[in-house]
Amino acid sequence: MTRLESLPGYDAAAPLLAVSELRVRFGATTVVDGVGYEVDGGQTLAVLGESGSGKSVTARAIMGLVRPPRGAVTAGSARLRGVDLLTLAEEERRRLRGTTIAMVFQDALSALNPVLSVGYQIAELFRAHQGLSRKEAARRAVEVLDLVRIPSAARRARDYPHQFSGGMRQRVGIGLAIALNPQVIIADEPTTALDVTVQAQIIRLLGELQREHGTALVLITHDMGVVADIADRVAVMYAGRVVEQGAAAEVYARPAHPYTEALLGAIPRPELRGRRLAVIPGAPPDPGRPEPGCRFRPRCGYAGDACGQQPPAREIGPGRLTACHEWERVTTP
Amino acid sequence: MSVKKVLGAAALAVALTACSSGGSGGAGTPQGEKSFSVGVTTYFLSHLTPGRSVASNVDYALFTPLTTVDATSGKAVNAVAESIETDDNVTWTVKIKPGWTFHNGEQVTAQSFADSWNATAYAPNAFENNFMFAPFKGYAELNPADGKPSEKTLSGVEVVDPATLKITLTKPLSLLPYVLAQTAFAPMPKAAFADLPGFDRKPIGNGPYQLDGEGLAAGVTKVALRKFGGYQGQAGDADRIEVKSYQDEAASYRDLQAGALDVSLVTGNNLTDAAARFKDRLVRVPFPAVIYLGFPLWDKRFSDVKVRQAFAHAIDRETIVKSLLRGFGQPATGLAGASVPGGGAADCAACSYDPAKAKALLAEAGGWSGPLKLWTYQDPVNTVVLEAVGNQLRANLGIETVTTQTQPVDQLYPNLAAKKIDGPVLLYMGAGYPHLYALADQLFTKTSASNVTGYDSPEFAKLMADAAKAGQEEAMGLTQRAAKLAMDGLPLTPLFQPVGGLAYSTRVSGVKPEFLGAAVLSAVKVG
Amino acid sequence: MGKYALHRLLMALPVLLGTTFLIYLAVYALPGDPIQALAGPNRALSPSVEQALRERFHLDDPLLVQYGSYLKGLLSGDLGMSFAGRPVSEVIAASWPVTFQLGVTAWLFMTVLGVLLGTVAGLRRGRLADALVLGGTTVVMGVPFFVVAYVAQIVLGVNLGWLPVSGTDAGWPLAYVMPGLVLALYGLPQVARLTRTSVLDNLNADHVDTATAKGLRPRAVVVRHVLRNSLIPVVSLLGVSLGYLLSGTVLIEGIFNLPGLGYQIFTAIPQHDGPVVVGVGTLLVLVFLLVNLLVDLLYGILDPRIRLG
Amino acid sequence: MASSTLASASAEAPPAARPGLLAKLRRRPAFAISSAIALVVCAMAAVPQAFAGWFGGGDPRKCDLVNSGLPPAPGHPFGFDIQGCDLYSNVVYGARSSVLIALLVTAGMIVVAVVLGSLAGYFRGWVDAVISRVMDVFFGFPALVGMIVLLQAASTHNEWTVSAVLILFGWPVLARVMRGSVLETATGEYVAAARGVGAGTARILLRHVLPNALGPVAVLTGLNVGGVIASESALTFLGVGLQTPAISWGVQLNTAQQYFVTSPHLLIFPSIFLTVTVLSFVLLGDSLRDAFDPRLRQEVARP
Repeated sequence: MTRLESLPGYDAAAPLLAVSELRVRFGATTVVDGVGYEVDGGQTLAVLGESGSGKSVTARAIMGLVRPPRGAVTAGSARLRGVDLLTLAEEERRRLRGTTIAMVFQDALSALNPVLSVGYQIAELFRAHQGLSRKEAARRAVEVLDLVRIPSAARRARDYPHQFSGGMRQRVGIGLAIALNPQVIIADEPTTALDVTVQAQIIRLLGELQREHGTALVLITHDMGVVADIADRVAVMYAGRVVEQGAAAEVYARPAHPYTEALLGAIPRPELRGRRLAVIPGAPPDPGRPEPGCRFRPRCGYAGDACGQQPPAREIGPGRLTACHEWERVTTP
Repeated sequence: MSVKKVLGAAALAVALTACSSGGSGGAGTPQGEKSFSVGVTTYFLSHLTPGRSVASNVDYALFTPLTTVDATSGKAVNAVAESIETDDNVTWTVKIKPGWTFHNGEQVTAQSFADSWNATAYAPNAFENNFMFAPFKGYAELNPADGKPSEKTLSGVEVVDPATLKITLTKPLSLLPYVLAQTAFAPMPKAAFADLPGFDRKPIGNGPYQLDGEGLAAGVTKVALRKFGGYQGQAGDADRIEVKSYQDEAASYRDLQAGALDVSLVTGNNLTDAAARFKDRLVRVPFPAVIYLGFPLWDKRFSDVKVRQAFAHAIDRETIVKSLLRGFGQPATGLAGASVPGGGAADCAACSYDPAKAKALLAEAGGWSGPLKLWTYQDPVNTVVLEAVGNQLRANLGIETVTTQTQPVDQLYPNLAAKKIDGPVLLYMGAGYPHLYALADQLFTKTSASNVTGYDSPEFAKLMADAAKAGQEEAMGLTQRAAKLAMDGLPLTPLFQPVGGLAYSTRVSGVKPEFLGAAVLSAVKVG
Repeated sequence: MGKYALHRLLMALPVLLGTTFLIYLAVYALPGDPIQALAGPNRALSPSVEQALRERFHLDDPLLVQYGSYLKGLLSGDLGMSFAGRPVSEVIAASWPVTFQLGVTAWLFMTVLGVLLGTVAGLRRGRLADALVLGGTTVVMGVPFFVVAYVAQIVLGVNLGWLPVSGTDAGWPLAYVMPGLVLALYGLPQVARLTRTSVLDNLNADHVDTATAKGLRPRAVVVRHVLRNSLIPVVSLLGVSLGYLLSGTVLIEGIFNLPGLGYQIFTAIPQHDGPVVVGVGTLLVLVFLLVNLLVDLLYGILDPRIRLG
Repeated sequence: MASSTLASASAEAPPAARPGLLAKLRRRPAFAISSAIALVVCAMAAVPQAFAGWFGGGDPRKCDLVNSGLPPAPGHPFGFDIQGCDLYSNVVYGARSSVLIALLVTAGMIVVAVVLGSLAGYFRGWVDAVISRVMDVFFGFPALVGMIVLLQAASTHNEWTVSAVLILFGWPVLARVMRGSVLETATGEYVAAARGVGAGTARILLRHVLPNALGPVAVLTGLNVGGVIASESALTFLGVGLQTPAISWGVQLNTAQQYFVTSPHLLIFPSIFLTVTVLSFVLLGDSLRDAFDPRLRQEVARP
C-alpha cells in the first residue's frame, strides 16, 4: 500500500483513480476513443453503456489486461493518485494489481480457474504479495471467504468453482478482489450472470465492503436499475466514448444526452407498468467502420445539422459533462 | 491415487526393465577367444530338429549327415559315412566312421541315424521333412492315407550292427548319396527322444558347433554356437559364433553396414550397394535354382506350343537381368545354371530374345485375343520382374491388356494345384539337392507337388527312371536328355538363375557359400 | 471411483470377448491354406503330415467348435499352441518386454517432446517458434513413417554410427531410441498441436485474466493457470494415442528387428497362426482398455469438474 | 422485478452479420495454399493426361528397361522408375488412386457413422449400448493389425477393397462424434417441440436432428482426408494394399524401398507428392475446422 507513494508522479491530492483520453485499439479498430473519468475514495462511479460500448475494455485497459497481440492502449493515462499505470514498468504495475487496484469479473464461473480450489486461488494472493506460507495463506483465504459471507467457509475453501451456486461464486470473485484491501475496485458487470434476487445481494455486499474500507468502486453495468441506489456518480458510454457524466441523482433526474434519456426510458418502472418499454431504434455503429460526426446520430431523435461534427465534451455544470450538440433541447422538458 | 504415484510407478517399471535388459545385452567375450557374428533370416532358425530343419548353414554347423556335397566339384562325398555301396541303386549298405560322437558325448552309431529317420518318417510327429523319406521302403506304412500308422519304424532302414546301416528303397535312386547330404538325414542322440520339443529348441548334434545358452525360444533373435572339441571332421576356426536372425536379408545387411555384424547374405538391390561398398569382400553366390514362367497347360490358350514359344522368345532376359537385377543373375539359356551339377547346358531353344520370331509364332498359332493375366507370389523381386515381363509381352506380342496379380504363397499354391490360375505364373524353384536330376524331377515329374504346369510326358518319365537306375556318370547324361526333352515341350520357360551375395567385415576371411548360398560357418576364419 | 473402475472393468469383458471372436473369425476366414503357409514356397508337405497338423490344430473343425475350445482353454489359463509348436503364453512372455520398452520409450518421447513443442508454440503464438512447430508437425504428419525409419537407419545408424540400426542387443535405452523416436512420430504432431491449441485456449481464458489481475508473476500465471489447465485434454489424448502406438509397433518392430508383440502378430498373420494372432491381439486390446481406464481415472483427478460414474 | 437490459432492448437487430466464412477463410494463407494444392491434386486425378505430358513423356506405361532406375534426365525431370518408365508421369497418374480412395473412404465413413451414430444417440438404451461396445472393440483393436488381416484375406486388392477396410476401421471415430452431437441435439428444445406437435421419429431424425448434428462430423471428415491417403500408402507399402500394375504412390514407394540406396529418387519424388498432398488436406481440414467450428477442437482431442 505504501508502495504507491514511492512511485513517480505520486500526488496525495490527486483523485484516487483518474482516467483520461484513453484510447484502445483492437487490430485496426478503435474500441475506446478518448475515455476519461475520475473516482475518489469512498465513492462509487457507475459506468453505463450497452455491450460493445467500450466500458469493459476501458476497465481491462486500466488493469493492464489489454495486451498485444489482442489489443493495445495507444494513448491516454490511468493514474492512481497521480501515478500513471500505463507508463509504469510491468513489474511495478504487477505489484499494484491486487494490492492497490483489483477487479471483479463479470462471470465468476469462467473467471475462476476450474481446476483449482477456491481457497487455493484466494491464497495465491497472500503468497504472491505477502510471501505467506502455504498454510498461513490458506488460513487467510478462509477469512476472506468468511468476509464475503460464505457459510462454513473453512470447508468450502476446498471446493472447486463449479461446486458453488452462481451467487456464492460471485462472492468468491469479490473475495479475490478485496482480499488485500485495495484502494480501487473495478467491478465489471458483477451481477449480469446472476438471478435477480441474487443481484441485489451482491450489489449490497459490494456497497457494504466499500463503505467499510473507504474504497473507490468503479461499477460497470448495462443495467441502470441495478446501480441507481448505490452510485454517487455516473458515466454513460456509447461507441467507445463517454457521452455524459455527472452526479447520479442529476443524471437520473435530468439527462443531458439523448442516449442517456433513451436508456432511462428503457428502465421498467412500477409507474410505467402496463406500457410498452421504450426501445432504442437501430443498432450501435460498427466500430470497424467509423462514420464522421456524432456516433449516436443515426439513432437520435434530436439530430440536427451540427451533428455532422464530432461533439466535444462540454461542461454544463460542476462535474457535469455531456457530448451533445443539442443538449439544451434534451434537457428542456 | 495421486498423479505422482502413477508417474513414480511408471518410472520404476522403466528403470527395472532397463536393468534387466542391460544385463543380457553386450555380454563380453573372454580375451583371445575368436568369435564372429553372422546374420540369417528367421526362416533359418525356425526349427533345429533334423526332421524339421531347413538345411541352413546353422543346421550344418550343428549336424553332420552321412555325406556332404563338395562345393567345388559338386560331388557327394562321405562325411560320417565310411562308405556307401550299392549294386542295384535300391539296396544300399552304409558303413559309419568310428569315433564320431554327439555334443553330449554319445556315440554316433547306425542306430542314431535310424532313430532320427524313423522319427521324421512317422506321420503323427508331423515333421516337415517327412516327404523326403517317400523313396524309402516302409514309408507307406508310417504314412497311411487315413487312420493311425501301423508301424513306427521304416522297414527300409535296418541297423545291421552299430557301424552298418542297410537302406532299402522302393525304386532305384542312384543319387541317394546326394539326398543323404541334407540335414533332414542327420542323426539324433538317444537323449533327444525324452523331450522332442526341448530338443528342437536346443538340439544335441554331431556337427562342428554346439548350441550355447538357452537355444531357441519364442522371441529369440540370437543364438550362440560354440566350437565342439570332439568334432571328427574339419573343425571350424572360430571358437564362438553369434547367429542373429532378421526378418529379411535387407535388415541383416543394414546391420552389417553399421558394423554390428560380420557376415550377411545380400540379395536384391542391395547387391549393387554391396559391390561398391564391400568390393572384394562380397562373394557372388549363384543359387542352384531357377526363376521361371510356368504356363497353365490346362488353359486352352496355352495348349499350342507355338504360343508358349512366342512368349518365351518375347522376353528379353538379358535386359531384365542387366537393368532390373543390376547384373546379379544369370539370364537363362537352359533349365539349370552351371552351379548345379549337370546344369549349364543351353537346353532351352526358345529362351533367346527374338521379338520378330515371337510375333510370327503367335500369328501362326492364331494370334491372341483378350486380356492376359500374369501371376506370382508376394515377393519384392518377383513382383518387379513379373511387371517387366508383362511390359515386354505387351510390347513384343502386341497384347493390349496385361495385368499382374500377386497372392500369398498359401493362396497361390493351392490355387495352382486346383488349376484355378488363368495365366502364366512366375515362380522360383531351388534344387532339393545339388543335382540337375532334383530340379528336373521337382518341375516335370507328373506326381511332383511342385510340378505346377501339369506337364506329363511318359517319355520324360522313362528317361528319369533310367537315370535313377544308372550309375552316376550315366545318370547325368540321361537326366540332361530328360531336361532337354522337357524344355522342348516348354511347359515353362526359364527366365534366369538367381545370384546372391555374401558380404563380410574386415574382421573375418575365408567366407564361402554352401549349397543354399549361406556362408559355411565352420570355414569362416576370424582375424 | 473404485465403483466406477469396477464398472468399467466389467464393461471391458464383453469388449474383450467380442474382440477375440472377431479376430478368430478373421483368421479363420483368411483364404489360403495354413499348412501351405507353414511349409513355405519351396517345400511341399506330405499328405500324412498335413493330416497330422490339421488334427493337431483342429483346422478341420467348424469355426464355432474351434472358438469354443479356444475359450475353454482360455478360461483355464491356456492360450493355446502356436503353429511353430510353442505355447502362446511363452511367445507373449518372451515378446512383451520388448514391446513394453519400445512403447514406453515412444510414449515418453511423444509426451515430452509433444508437450514441450506445443507449449512453446502456444506461448509464442505467431512467432518463429510457433511457425516452426506448426510447420514441422504438419510435415511429420505427411511424411510416410517408413521413409523416416529408413532414412534414420541409414543416416543415424549406418553413416553416423550413433545408434544401433536394429535389434535389442544394446539394451534399453540405446536400442530403443531410434525405433522409439520413429514410433513417437505417429502421435507427436497430434500431441503438440493439441497442447498448442489448449494453451492458446487457456491463454485467452478469463481465469488467466483473473490471475493476471491478482498480480501474480507472469511465470506463475503461465505455469499454474495456463499449463496446468492445458495439459488436461492432452492427458486423454495420451490414452487414445496408445492405440496408435500399439498399432505402430507392428511396423516398427519389423523394420528395426525387435522381437516384440507386434512383430509376432505380423509374422503370425501370413502363417494363419490363429492362436498367436488372437492371443497377442487380445492382449493389445486389454492393455489399451486398461491404460485408457487409468487415463480416465487420472483425468478425473486432474479435472475436478469431471464426475466419474 | 424483471430488469430489462440494454442488450435485450437492442438485441432485435442481428449482430452485424457474421463475416462471411469464405471471406474469413480467404484471409488465411494456409487455406489459400492448401486448397490450391488440393485442387491441383484433384485435377491430376481427374485428367492425369493433361499434366503427364508437360515434359515430353506422358505415357506412364511407355517403359524401356534399359532406363531402369536412371536418375533425372532432360525430358524426364524425375528420372525413370525401376521398369524404365518415366517417373514423372507415373507419379502424376498415382494421384488418381489416392484421390479415389480418399473419396470412397470419406463417403463410406460418413454414411456408416451417420447411420450408427444417430441410432445410438437418438434411441439410446440398448441400441446405444450395443453400438458403443462395438465401437470400443474397434477403438481398442490395433487398427493396422486388423487391416492387415482383412487385406490378407481379400483375394483382390484394388481401390474398393482397400477403401472398404479403411472404412471398417475408420468409422468409429466419426460415429462417436456423431453420437455425441445427436445426443446433444436430440435433447434440444426444438426437438422436444417437434415431438410435442406429433412429428414421427423418422421425420424428427431427418428434419431436425440430422441437419443440426451433421456439422461436426462433416468437418471432422475433412480433417481425416489426409490421414486416409497416408493410410492407403502405408498399407500398400506393407504389401497388403494396392498391387502392381496399379499406379499409386504407395506402390511406387513399396517398390522404391528396395532401391533406396542406389536410386533414392524413386523414393523421394513419390514421397514429396504424397507428403505435400497429405499436408495440404490436413491444412485444409484445419482451416475449415477453425472457420466453421472452433468448438470442435475439443472433440477432436477426445474422440
